[in-house]
Amino acid sequence: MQLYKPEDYKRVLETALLVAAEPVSLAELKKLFDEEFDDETWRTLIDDLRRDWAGRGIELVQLASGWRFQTRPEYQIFLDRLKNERPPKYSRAVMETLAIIAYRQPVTRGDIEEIRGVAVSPNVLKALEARGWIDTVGHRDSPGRPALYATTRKFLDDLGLRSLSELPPLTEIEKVMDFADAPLLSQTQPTPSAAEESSSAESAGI
Amino acid sequence: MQLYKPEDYKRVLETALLVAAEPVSLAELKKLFDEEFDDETWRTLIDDLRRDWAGRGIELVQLASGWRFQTRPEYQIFLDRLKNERPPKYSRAVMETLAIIAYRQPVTRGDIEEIRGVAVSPNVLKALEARGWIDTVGHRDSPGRPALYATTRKFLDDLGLRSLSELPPLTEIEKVMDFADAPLLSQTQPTPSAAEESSSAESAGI
Amino acid sequence: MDELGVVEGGAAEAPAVAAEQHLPKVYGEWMTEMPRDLYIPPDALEVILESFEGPLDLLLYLIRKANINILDIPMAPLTAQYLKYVEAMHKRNLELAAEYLLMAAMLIEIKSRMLLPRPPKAETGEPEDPRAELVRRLLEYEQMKAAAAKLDAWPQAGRNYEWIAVWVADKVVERQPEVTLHDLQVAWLGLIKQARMTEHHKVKREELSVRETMITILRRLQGRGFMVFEDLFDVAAGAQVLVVGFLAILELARESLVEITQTEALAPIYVKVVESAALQA
Repeated sequence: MQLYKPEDYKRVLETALLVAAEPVSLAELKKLFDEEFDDETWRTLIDDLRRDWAGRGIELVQLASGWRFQTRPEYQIFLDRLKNERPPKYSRAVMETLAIIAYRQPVTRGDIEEIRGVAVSPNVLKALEARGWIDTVGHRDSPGRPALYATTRKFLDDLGLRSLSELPPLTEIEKVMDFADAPLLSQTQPTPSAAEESSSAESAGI
Repeated sequence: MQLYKPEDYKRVLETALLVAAEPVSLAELKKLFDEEFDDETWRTLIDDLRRDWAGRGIELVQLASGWRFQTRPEYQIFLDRLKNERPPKYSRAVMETLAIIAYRQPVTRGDIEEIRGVAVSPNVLKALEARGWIDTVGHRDSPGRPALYATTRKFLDDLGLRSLSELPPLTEIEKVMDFADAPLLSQTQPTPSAAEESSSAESAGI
Repeated sequence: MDELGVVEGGAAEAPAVAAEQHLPKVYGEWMTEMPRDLYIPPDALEVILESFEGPLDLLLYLIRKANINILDIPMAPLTAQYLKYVEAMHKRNLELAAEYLLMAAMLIEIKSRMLLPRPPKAETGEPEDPRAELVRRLLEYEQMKAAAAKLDAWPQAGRNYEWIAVWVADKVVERQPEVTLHDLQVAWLGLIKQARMTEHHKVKREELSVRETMITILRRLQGRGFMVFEDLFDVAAGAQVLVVGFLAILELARESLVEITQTEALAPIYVKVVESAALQA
């Protein structure tokens, strides 16, 4: 099949994105055509395609690992009628563990237990690993060399986030002025590391 | 979300079919809406949707188990480029056989075997015939009347050649080979024959 | 000390007092309102107890329920209430994690340290508050608890929307190996090399255009009877093509692939595929 008009290229791009089982990065998309287009042209092509789908049931979104078509939330009530199984509803233990890993990564199981004040059941971490939302990124150089957990790209993708900086912001910790031990409390302020990571990830998009 | 116009229903139907991992039967599709439409209405709705996708990269097809969106074969070549799997490769036997047929046509299987020094598996010739790259152009008038193989027009087309004379000339190949072989050759004996032969071949080209 | 902190702290919106004669006494004083902290219907207690995610969660619940300042926790009533809950959990045979008991011990320890005069901290000159570490942990946990709730409410693929992955009508066109001229060249090169090593296998060099013309002629003769010799040539194509065509026919004849006949001198020359070769065409 020969491609002539911009419309032809858009059709191929659309087809590739409709078919993709994972978000497709721009670098990947560029493999579609023999011709080499600059990023500006690609941006125009993608924007054009995105506009084509305005007001329809699916939309083209940019996620952490690339572009992907997904349904609009308004359509979910209809889609649910055809679904046989729903995604698991996680317990508070799982969600709190996930939140700690997401906002404080990389963390060990000990870190999580320290923050939550209770032991973390292995099933909790297993559930999150099975979902592909967290994985081990290394080991802390301390006794027992505990595993360090971090969230994955899939976690960002599944939540429709392009980077960690798009996580819902943490609620401000109460002002600590009156408190005697102010310096100690300041340790619990949101760590700047999350913001740093995200800004670099952000610039990776087109 | 409220559905009013036929267009609204079509959007939901389209979205549901784009999401479905497997063909969806009409009975299933009917679950989408609270309203009960007769089969005639459904048929109209589906036909309408199918027309919307005419000339695009995916099409709505009816299979034994229901309706499904799937890619059109023409788009396969583009989609293949996004796959990570490596393209299949012909074995050395196939490539050498092809080279012999290309450069020495018409040749019999015996000729190929003589040059390669090993028996040629029937599968090798079958693979090349199936590809439409070689065919039988006659039989040599010798015991057993062996088939004579030659390359086809499709072979030239697929390799982007206008004629066989555009195949890399032997002289060039020899030069490359001599260059690669140089240290080896100087140890044994300088072969003046190669130079003689090649110059005569060169002048005969059209 | 802050013994009455819990009751005082939440006095903002006192419900109308219905009957003063049944008021209970708390810490030696009449209670004028329902305590907000422990006002749980008895049958709901079990459900509530089970829903705590640990001692920090329970403490936060008590503090937030009583609407007290987390930065100035009245340790004695808080500890007392905490212990009541732990006791209730114990009575109902709920699985009581060791952390709850550990926290109880910690609360009692903090409470007792509050009673002692505190030595000023070296750097700041301010006395260190025994509650500092507890408060830090409570605040951090509360922050993560809120974050977990927000994450849970965040739109999620597969729950609030679906991803599209249309079926690929795969293998409709089987993927064929790609062959480039270079591949062909490499294969041929290998053959020549091999032929050189084994001297008796001579790979002869032959002019390709002659070979190609041989094939063309063979194809044209295929399935026909005799063809007039002249018809095999395209005079317009030029002398070189004619020469190659002639060489090709000679070569075909030499290889016994075609038969050339002429009944008498100057009569038309006919070319035909050798019988045996034509059989299978």
